[in-house]
Amino acid sequence: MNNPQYCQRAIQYREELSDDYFILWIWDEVLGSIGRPGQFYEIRALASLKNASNVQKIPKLFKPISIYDIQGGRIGFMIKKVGEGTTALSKLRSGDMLELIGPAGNGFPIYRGKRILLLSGGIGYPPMWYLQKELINHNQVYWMHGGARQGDVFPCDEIWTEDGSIGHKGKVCDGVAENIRKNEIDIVYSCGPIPMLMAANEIISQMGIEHYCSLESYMACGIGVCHGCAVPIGSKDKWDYLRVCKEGPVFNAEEVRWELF
Amino acid sequence: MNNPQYCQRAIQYREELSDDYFILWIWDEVLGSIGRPGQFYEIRALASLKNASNVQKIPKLFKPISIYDIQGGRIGFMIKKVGEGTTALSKLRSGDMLELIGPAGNGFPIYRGKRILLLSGGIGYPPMWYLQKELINHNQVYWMHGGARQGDVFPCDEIWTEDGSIGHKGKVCDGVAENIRKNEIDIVYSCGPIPMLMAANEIISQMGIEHYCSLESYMACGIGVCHGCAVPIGSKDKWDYLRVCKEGPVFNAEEVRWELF
Amino acid sequence: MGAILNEIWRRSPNAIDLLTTKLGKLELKTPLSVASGTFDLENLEFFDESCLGAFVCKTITRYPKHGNPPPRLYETEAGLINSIGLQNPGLDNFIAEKLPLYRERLRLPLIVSISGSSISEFEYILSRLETCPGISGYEINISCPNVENEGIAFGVCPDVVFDLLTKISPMTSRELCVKLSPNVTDIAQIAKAAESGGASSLAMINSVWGMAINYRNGKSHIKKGVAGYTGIGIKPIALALTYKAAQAVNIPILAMGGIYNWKDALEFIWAGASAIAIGTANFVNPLAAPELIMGLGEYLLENDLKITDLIGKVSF
Amino acid sequence: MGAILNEIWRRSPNAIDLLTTKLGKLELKTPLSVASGTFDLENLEFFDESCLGAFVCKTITRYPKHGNPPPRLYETEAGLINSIGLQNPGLDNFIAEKLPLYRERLRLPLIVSISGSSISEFEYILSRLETCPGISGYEINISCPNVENEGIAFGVCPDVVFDLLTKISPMTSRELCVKLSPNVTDIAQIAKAAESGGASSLAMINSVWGMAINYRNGKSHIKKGVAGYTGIGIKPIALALTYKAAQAVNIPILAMGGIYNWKDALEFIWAGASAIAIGTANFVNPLAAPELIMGLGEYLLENDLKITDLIGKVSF
Ligand SMILES: Cc1cc2nc3c(=O)[nH]c(=O)nc-3n(C[C@H](O)[C@H](O)[C@H](O)COP(=O)(O)OP(=O)(O)OC[C@H]3O[C@@H](n4cnc5c(N)ncnc54)[C@H](O)[C@@H]3O)c2cc1C
Ligand SMILES: Cc1cc2nc3c(=O)[nH]c(=O)nc-3n(C[C@H](O)[C@H](O)[C@H](O)COP(=O)(O)OP(=O)(O)OC[C@H]3O[C@@H](n4cnc5c(N)ncnc54)[C@H](O)[C@@H]3O)c2cc1C
Ligand SMILES: Cc1cc2nc3c(=O)[nH]c(=O)nc-3n(C[C@H](O)[C@H](O)[C@H](O)COP(=O)(O)O)c2cc1C
Ligand SMILES: Cc1cc2nc3c(=O)[nH]c(=O)nc-3n(C[C@H](O)[C@H](O)[C@H](O)COP(=O)(O)O)c2cc1C
Ligand code: FES
Ligand code: FES
Repeated sequence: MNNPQYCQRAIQYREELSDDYFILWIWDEVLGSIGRPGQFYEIRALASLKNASNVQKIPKLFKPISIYDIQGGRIGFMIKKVGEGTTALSKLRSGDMLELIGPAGNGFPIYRGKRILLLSGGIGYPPMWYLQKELINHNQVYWMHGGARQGDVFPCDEIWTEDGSIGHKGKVCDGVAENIRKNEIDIVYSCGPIPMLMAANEIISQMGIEHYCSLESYMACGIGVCHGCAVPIGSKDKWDYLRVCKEGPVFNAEEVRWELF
Repeated sequence: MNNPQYCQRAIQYREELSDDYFILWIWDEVLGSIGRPGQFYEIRALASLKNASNVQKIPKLFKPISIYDIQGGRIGFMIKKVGEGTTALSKLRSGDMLELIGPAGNGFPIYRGKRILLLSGGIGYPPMWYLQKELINHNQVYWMHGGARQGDVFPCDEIWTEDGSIGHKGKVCDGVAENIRKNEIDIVYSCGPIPMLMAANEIISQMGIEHYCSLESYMACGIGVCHGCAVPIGSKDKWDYLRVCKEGPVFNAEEVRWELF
Repeated sequence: MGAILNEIWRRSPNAIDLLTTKLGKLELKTPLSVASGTFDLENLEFFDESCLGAFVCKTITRYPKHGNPPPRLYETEAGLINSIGLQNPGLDNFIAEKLPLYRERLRLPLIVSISGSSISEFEYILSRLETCPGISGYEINISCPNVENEGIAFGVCPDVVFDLLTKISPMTSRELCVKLSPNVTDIAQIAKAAESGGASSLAMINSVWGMAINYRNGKSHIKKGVAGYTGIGIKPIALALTYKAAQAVNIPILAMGGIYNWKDALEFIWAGASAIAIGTANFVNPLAAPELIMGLGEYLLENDLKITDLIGKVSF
Repeated sequence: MGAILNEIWRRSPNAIDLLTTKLGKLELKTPLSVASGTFDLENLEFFDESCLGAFVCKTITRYPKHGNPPPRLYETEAGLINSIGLQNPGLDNFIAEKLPLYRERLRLPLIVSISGSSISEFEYILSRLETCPGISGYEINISCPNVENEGIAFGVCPDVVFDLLTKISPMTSRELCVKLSPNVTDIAQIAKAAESGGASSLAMINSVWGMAINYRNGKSHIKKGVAGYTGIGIKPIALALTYKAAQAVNIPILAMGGIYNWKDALEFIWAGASAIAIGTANFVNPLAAPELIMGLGEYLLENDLKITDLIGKVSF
């Protein structure tokens, strides 16, 4: 179970990736030791609240960001600048303060002795990094990642880009069936935009492979209070709206009622 | 008549006064040549609009600021930081852009060969500076200024502070009757908060002295369109709400329906 | 033709009717108008009128109106609170002084906004204006809180709205646009009443009830207390009501309420507006109108669309 | 006693009842509560509950409710749009699972928010809850758009409100607070109906109708389209309606709508609120509640006032 806490921490180090991507590192014994792969934090640039009185009177929502890595007392968030909230985060430098609520949600189930495929699309990459580290010593792990173009892809075993600028040309789902067959995959873990997860599920479920996916959703509270992030989960006859921030973000793909999105 | 125009200009120079007061100077042939004492501009830090998309999505109103001085192709605005809008202005440095709408309103009527008292309170000081320069060569001019404490008063002939930290102790109106008598004043020009102008009018009208005052009012458009800045002007029986930004800000104190405020 | 439209047309020669839209009987060169009471000839010092499709003037009443005591304005975190109280010079002065100025200066369709304290007052005002040339249409402002009809504000009672419209619609062949109040339980009912009575378009929304108090001393920032709230903070509300009204009637809608830029404008067009107007945004961005039209033009060009392709095409 | 209040009392020993206020039958240690659906036990991980005067839970209905399809949320320039659709586990599960948790964890008066699809459903829910200990009061949510009574939404029809209250008020001696909708023509009428029916306090306002559309492709940001608008953008509206209701009735008001900090809270108290609640602000500032109480406490100490000195004392 998760009991998200609120705290403010200084950014220790900022790592630049391609254009719109960057990593914020925080050095903190507690944060750097709790949190499992697939869990996330709701984070915000403190400035957006503290300057509220003069720069911006209206503080905005926190944004859900996965744990990208935890190592040696550090925790990292890999972030893509897409809108207002992530743009505010993109302006932070070492020493600037971050507000955090978390760790939130439940992580991926962790197996041993399996042949595992990690499947990530776009900003689904960050949680896979941490997950991969946890799995790699006890499983056979393959990692496929896809993005729109070169700037959207990062180190992994098999890269796909929609414009073909690097790796295979096409959507990452195009190569899933073959990969599963070739590597005799037992379990797939996926993370990315809903349409991609839907397409992946289509293929993977037909092949009868176990599949856990981390779902995206717009969030307000991030702690299970508002029911704003709910998605339909259950069997065809008996499903419920479960909270991505509380019961998720990882769900068994079989239980996600894709037809209701 | 005034035909306010909209423009954007870089700040050439910023002059620091006491704590909360500063002057923004703009070097511009046109702006530095038009505008009479008592007229004002609606101004705003351009950043507040241009950053609207990321820092602050909601642009705010312009703020009415008097012409403090015009000299040698320069125009100056003396500003006190009191709230959100003036705080944004207080952050501007040389080279930063200012948005201006003006010159707006009608200036003070200009006389010659008179004995004149200028009476300013708090942020009523700036327009008096320019007015004094226009009057000084052709009239006998006395200038009384009052403020809460030392930081709120500036060069003039007679200083009053409420806390007595400099000059006479008390409200500037306390000395008006004596000054008018002593200097055989023909005309008073005043500018300051409404309660001060009211008090001044009480005294000055009883003495039967001509009195022009520049009124403050909350403004939205600054160009006579919204009727938001209206104040009651006319005779006791036949008055109307006139616009401070268009028919004002200077009114004959006799015509201001003080009892309706 | 104006510089702004020329610029858009220069880029795409067959984009001549890219921005053209209809508001009832009027064909507008652009979908952009201005909200009554927030715009006047003074604003045309700032930009060329060609970005506008129509000009709506401040509401006129039968007799001159003092308006409300000051302070009348207060800016909140997300909008403006105003309590102007329909200050205006009255019908006679309008016809004698303002109207000639408009006729001389404007090359746009002029829509005269009017308000009355009874159905017969509306009839009288309309009959007088019918004798004046240079007017393209009327905005019937039944949404001002100061206007009462036997204790019931006009704009909130469907029966009264229907009655009023059936009386005045036969009096004119000019555009007859009814301006609706957001402060009602069921906007669809009022919209339908206006339509059945003979309105040829709707304008919406007028100000939302709002208030602001000085937290330090408990003094209302506005002398009259409860006043009208406008600007970006009411955009979601205006959008919801525009959508509801558009679902309820077949006459076109001139939408307003928190429109600051072309993106806001598009939201309203998707929701069902045939035209949009800028109100409070005129105060916070003097160039809001030309910037909106440029942005809208670029969006349409880039996506190879006409404004009329989008009206009411919101999806879920 | 909690750390926050202790801090305030430490500064001024005779300030023990500085923040004390009454909401009908309840004496609250502080005037601060939380808005239904925006706060739960999880939030109490962030701060000590002693800053709260009461705890209002998410609205409960007779049967479990799925709620509305996603997406359910969208943040606008000045607030939040939500379309939760009263998702809740239903009365039985609430009594069996949630209520014991609340009883165990909370040392605050618990106000249970309930909604029904008919008067008899309200009666049934109330009769069941009356058998449960540990409940201090009810918030009767008649302002949720999903709740219909023969085609007329409960909260918008004074007669229905009066009927409902006359039926349920004799059933309980606990606090009976009626939660009003802002989406009505005349809030005073509804408030009066609730009061005459036997409500002992009012809670207001619930969400305002709102909508947001993706300008690029015309897709509604919310699956259901029209939804509920909350947060700072509705503050002026909530304040106006609170003032109007306070003028119309004698029962106390628990006010909410865009309260983010102690200054906002004071505005509502001047306008006539006996207590206030934080809703959307819980999402944008996890410490909004303790910060509000600290700020309020400091203001009262500095000005040598009690909260009850300010209620409804707005001047013009
Ligand atoms: C559990 C979870 C983990 C996530 N982990 C990461 C991560 O590690 N790194 C990272 O960069 N991003 C991550 N995201 C996505 C991130 O939360 C969104 O990109 C962010 O909220 C966008 O906010 P914004 O204000 O910058 O953009 P907005 O202006 O809100 O929106 C910009 C675009 O992003 C979309 N969007 C907005 N909010 C969300 C959201 N919550 N989920 C998905 N799409 C959204 C909008 O539809 C729009 O197209 C995660 C999301 C979830 C739910
Ligand atoms: C014609 C005219 C000329 C002026 N000339 C100058 C000048 O040369 N230099 C200068 O520093 N100030 C001048 N002022 C006052 C200046 O406009 C206000 O101080 C400013 O608008 C405050 O805005 P704000 O956003 O900083 O503060 P806000 O947050 O809006 O308010 C802070 C305080 O100032 C008061 N206030 C707000 N707006 C006004 C206003 N328009 N008039 C009076 N009080 C207001 C509020 O009641 C509040 O107490 C002038 C005002 C007018 C009407
Ligand atoms: C200062 C001011 C004056 C207004 N005067 C009128 C008026 O005379 N007649 C009218 O129908 N609406 C009037 N309105 C309402 C606007 O026309 C418009 O409906 C409202 O402001 C919503 O649009 P906005 O959010 O873009 O401002 C006025 C609004 C403001 C802010
Ligand atoms: C996500 C969310 C869920 C809500 N759920 C409920 C609810 O179940 N019952 C209810 O009476 N009000 C509900 N509300 C309305 C709030 O209780 C409150 O009336 C409203 O949000 C206005 O206050 P605010 O502006 O401070 O948020 C909800 C509001 C939000 C934002
Ligand atoms: S974001 Fe509030 S319940 Fe998930
Ligand atoms: S501020 Fe608009 S008329 Fe003066």
